[in-house]
Amino acid sequence: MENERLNQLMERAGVRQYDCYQCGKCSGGCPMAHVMDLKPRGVMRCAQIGSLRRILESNTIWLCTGCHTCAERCPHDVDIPAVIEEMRYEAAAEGLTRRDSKVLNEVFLANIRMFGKNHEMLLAGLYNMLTLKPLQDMASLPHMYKNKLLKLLPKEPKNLTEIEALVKRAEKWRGLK
Amino acid sequence: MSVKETNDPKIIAFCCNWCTYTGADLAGLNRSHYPENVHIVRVPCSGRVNPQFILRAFRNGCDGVMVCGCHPGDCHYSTGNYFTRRRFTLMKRLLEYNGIDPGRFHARWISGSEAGKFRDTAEEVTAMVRKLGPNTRYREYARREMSADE
Amino acid sequence: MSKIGVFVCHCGTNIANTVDVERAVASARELPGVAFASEYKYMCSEPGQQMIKDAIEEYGLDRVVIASCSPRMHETTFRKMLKDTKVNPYMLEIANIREQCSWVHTDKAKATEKAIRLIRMSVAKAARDEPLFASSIPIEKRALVIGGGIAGIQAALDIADAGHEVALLEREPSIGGKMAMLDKTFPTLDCSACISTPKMVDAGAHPNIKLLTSCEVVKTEGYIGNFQVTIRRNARYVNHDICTGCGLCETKCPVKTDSEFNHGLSKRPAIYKLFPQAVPSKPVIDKNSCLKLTKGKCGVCEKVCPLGCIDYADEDREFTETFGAIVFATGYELIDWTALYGEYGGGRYPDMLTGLQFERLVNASGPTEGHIVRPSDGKEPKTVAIVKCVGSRDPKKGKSYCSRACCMYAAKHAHQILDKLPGTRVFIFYIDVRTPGKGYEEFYDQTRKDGAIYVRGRISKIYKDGDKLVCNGEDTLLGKQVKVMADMVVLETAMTPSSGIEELATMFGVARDVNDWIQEAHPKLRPVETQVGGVFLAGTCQGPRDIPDTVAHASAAAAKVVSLLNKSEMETSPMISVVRREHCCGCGACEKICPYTAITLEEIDDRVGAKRVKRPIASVNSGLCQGCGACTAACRTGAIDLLGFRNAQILEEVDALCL
Amino acid sequence: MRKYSYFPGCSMESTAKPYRLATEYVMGKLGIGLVEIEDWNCCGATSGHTLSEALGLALPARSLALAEKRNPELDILTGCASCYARLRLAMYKARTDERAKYIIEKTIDMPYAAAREVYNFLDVFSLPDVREGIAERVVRKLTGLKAACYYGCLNVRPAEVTGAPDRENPTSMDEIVALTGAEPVDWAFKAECCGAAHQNDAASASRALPHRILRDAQSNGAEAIVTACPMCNLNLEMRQDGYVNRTGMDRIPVFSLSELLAVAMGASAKRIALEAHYVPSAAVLARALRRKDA
Repeated sequence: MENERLNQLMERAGVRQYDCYQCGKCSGGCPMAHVMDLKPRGVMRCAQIGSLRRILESNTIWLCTGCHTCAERCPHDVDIPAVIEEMRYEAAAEGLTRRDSKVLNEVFLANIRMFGKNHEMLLAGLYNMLTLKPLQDMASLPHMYKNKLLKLLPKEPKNLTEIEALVKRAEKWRGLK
Repeated sequence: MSVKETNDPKIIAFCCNWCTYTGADLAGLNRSHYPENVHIVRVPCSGRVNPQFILRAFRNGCDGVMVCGCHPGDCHYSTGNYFTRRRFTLMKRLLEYNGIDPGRFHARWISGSEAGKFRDTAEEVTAMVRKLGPNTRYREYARREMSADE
Repeated sequence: MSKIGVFVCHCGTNIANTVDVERAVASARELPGVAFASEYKYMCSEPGQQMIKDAIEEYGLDRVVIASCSPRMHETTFRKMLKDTKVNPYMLEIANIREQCSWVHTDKAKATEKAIRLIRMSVAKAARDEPLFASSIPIEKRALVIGGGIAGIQAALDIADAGHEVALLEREPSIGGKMAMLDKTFPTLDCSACISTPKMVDAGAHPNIKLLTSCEVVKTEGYIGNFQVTIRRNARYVNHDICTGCGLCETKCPVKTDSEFNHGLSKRPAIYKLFPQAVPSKPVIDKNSCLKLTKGKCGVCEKVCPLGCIDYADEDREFTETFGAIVFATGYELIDWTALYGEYGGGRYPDMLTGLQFERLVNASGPTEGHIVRPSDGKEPKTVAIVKCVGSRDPKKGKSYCSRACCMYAAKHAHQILDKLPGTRVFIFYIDVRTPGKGYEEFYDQTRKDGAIYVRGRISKIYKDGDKLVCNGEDTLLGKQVKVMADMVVLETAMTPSSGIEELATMFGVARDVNDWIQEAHPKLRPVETQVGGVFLAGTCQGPRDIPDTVAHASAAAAKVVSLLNKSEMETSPMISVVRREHCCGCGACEKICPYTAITLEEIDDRVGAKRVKRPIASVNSGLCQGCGACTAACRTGAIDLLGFRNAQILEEVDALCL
Repeated sequence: MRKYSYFPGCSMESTAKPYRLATEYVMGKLGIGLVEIEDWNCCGATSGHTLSEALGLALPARSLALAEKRNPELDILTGCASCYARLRLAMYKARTDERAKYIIEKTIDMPYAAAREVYNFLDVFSLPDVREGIAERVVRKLTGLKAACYYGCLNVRPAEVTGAPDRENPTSMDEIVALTGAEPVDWAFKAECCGAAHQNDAASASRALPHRILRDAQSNGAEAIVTACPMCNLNLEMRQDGYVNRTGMDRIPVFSLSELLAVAMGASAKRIALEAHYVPSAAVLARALRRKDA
């Protein structure tokens, strides 16, 4: 059951887990591996031994920056970022989204729906409020204000209803939770 | 003279001398049993098998044809069986076009050590060909030609 | 009408128990063309053979069908028997009614029917048999060994010791190959030069061995027993007939260029010996760096040479010689990792060495006299990282295969560092440790115990930080990232086939595998032969291997060469392809399909009506054709046919079955 | 005259003011026309594809489809590595993956043929004639300015999407920078990830990323870092307080390739709002402008 689901996810990612021979080159070069509880190699290992749960519950899938260093260097051309992406959608569907990532994503989505664009400081501000980290990066505010780097609202696209419809339609497909 | 009306098919197997023929000999040495329907013609290499041989067999009322050789990459003559492979993918289509069920024709790779595989293949092909019934497609034609010969 | 004799064997009870032999004989008598049919308990026995001979005499038989065991058992026996009779040995067919009938069937009636059909098929084929005559080709009793590394030297010495002449060809100015560069050899740690230089000297002095250094093969024709090989001797600009190898010229030459023998770790003059123990021990001029040859000025070597050996007018010379056998001993090269591994700096950092560079560094006769120091600043390293599988086991960037020797020489390198610089920290990054060989695991074990730190994980990135080389990787056994600040990094890089192997292989019609190594005739049973008769393999041209395996492989190749050269002529199978010229349209399909380059298109004079024309037709070289028959299936007009297995013969068999 | 459908990206409209001004200046000088895609929207980086595959593909594809509809003859250009990665992935997927193309077109409710290419500034500046144009228009040499060219991960990876020839040690920006008289330094973190994507939601974990990059640049003698992405630029600049505290190194100016080119082509610091940078860069640039060829 669990195995079938795992295999389905791997197939969607277009990766055969047994291509990996566990050399660790991915994890040695991963810029975020120092904080991951499961290294990229560990993700592949868990996929090999059928431990889907460990992958879904890992912080790895939320901390990956998508820089593709692992895939670039993999001797067997294993597309680990694709695996991580699939696992992320699956984890989200199960309600396993890491808290901070969830908040950021929600703020982001609200941003997009409101403006069609992403307003960096609005994003950061809202995020800080919701995660009770009011001071994160706020030291830069005076500088930004002084240099007029913060327009309070971004230029709106003309067709916000279209963006809203797009987001709605995207929800039809798997993964948007 | 005529092709016999029976459901005891005649199957001809072109086997390369180095792999499959040896494998069939080994099947004998092991006293593995397979149907009497399979008759082996020894050829130096599966690449020697001219499509003409197969067409002739079917025209004459042969019920099944096998071409067997070394595994790809193991050919005694290094590359012969690659040609076999390509040639006989086309062969299947040609047969179909001529109204011969492609299930009557089988190309298989059997090495000198695979006596068991030879036995299994012989059984499998015989069963399949038996199911398809006698090959009567060219019977009239063959009969006419043969009586003309006489 | 042919007069066929059919002889059915009981094989004791082996056949007779399942096949009604008498019925089979009776039915054979009815077949067209059969003049006589009989049976016997053991056809292969002395009286059995006599019975056949008598029948041939008595009934004037001109061809024979024997229904017995597999032709793989006794075809040669019966052919030999026929040699003493009026029947040509190839006018023989064997119906396999034991392995393919009596042994695999149980129903006697059905088995007998099948035996009758099999005999009918053989009789039909035999009716179309024609006399064939094995021809023999004379064998030139000389061997050419291509490549003067340890494989070539060993093969040449073995062949020469057996009493045959050998030409040992090497494109560098000296024989010795890679082994001459090595410092110590695993697992015994004996000095490589101490065991290889005596062999080089033996090869140089052997009365049966002719050294062809600075030489390359440019063309070859012919086949087993008679290869005509055209060889180019590249200009040396030094007359080796009078040069005594005093070395004065080398000391006076003003040019300094990278030493290829030391892999760029030191400089050499333009007139140089490859290395001090070179064989022949005489210098050559490198035309690409010599001032006289490039710019027309200098000429110092000519002035200082006491014997007047220098000849700036020397030119490349070609000559053709005949050889009965060829040995490929072309060896390997290390993969150019700098082009492939940007994450390791792509060759930007001087303190990153390949395994062979490290060998020169640690070698007492090397550029530092064996002191392990950093090329950048001459300091002794305190921390060394050894990285295995660089270019090996990496299908994406390098080669998919394992280079076989690296695990062991990595351990050796670690041992040498720990031995010469006690207290140094040595990290070996590995994926697997492979030590299949006598004393190998023990050596690895000792290296570990001596303090080499094995870290399981492939290094992801190497970059420079200050004067350290930072190696980022994962300790996969811990599941933690590791960062080693190394002073020196040794990359144990993949072996790849020598440059030029493609041209050489194509010249001789020898196949290469997917990785360009030369393909052996059979991976298990014919490891030193190629599928081209008379061309043999020694050492790493066939695939990565270490010195013991290389030497064993070379001696095996030599044994094959000797057994070939011991014959004065060779019988060739007459069952080869023939062309019916008038049917050949010259399309060349057979030429393309032939795996032995045995077919060439040759132009003939022909007539079309009254007009004289020239047109190409296929022509088969009987020395090269191995009788596979691939050409016959490719031929559109049916002009090419295989003797012994003619189209008509096989069709007769088919018809006989379907009767 | 070269002309592109231009996707500025959200940063260009706010924090990346000097980048925007410099880009306008340089493109003007080079005669490269930028036709801003009408009604473009956020490319979705990086939450878009974190949320769902469909959203991750559809957000960039909408802008691309609009661009192709309005100006079917123009390729698309963007100056942000994140936008480039998302736009180019949408293009690549629409071309190579029928399922993805189906999802895209259903979600944006428009046809998207992916007929035009998506380029970044490095691609355009590296074109032979544009490079010649840059060389001709350099009026002030930035002699001896030791610059570490930072490409970022998304301008070069993944290889099959970007087609970048060298993903470990790219050189295209170095070659452009050298045209201004500046000296690109040899360093090892040209294409390492700066972690901009997680500076909000995994702040403490991802701080090490920009710090490593800054450190390697400085220890290889760089006086400034040149970027090809507003996100990278902001991230490398904003994290320098922590960096200085942690390593004891000095601050290092970070500015975009457009700014470097603009200065060399004669733009004043004011014209391109260089003062808007967190780490003052005017001094380093001025020093280079004063330096005579040694």
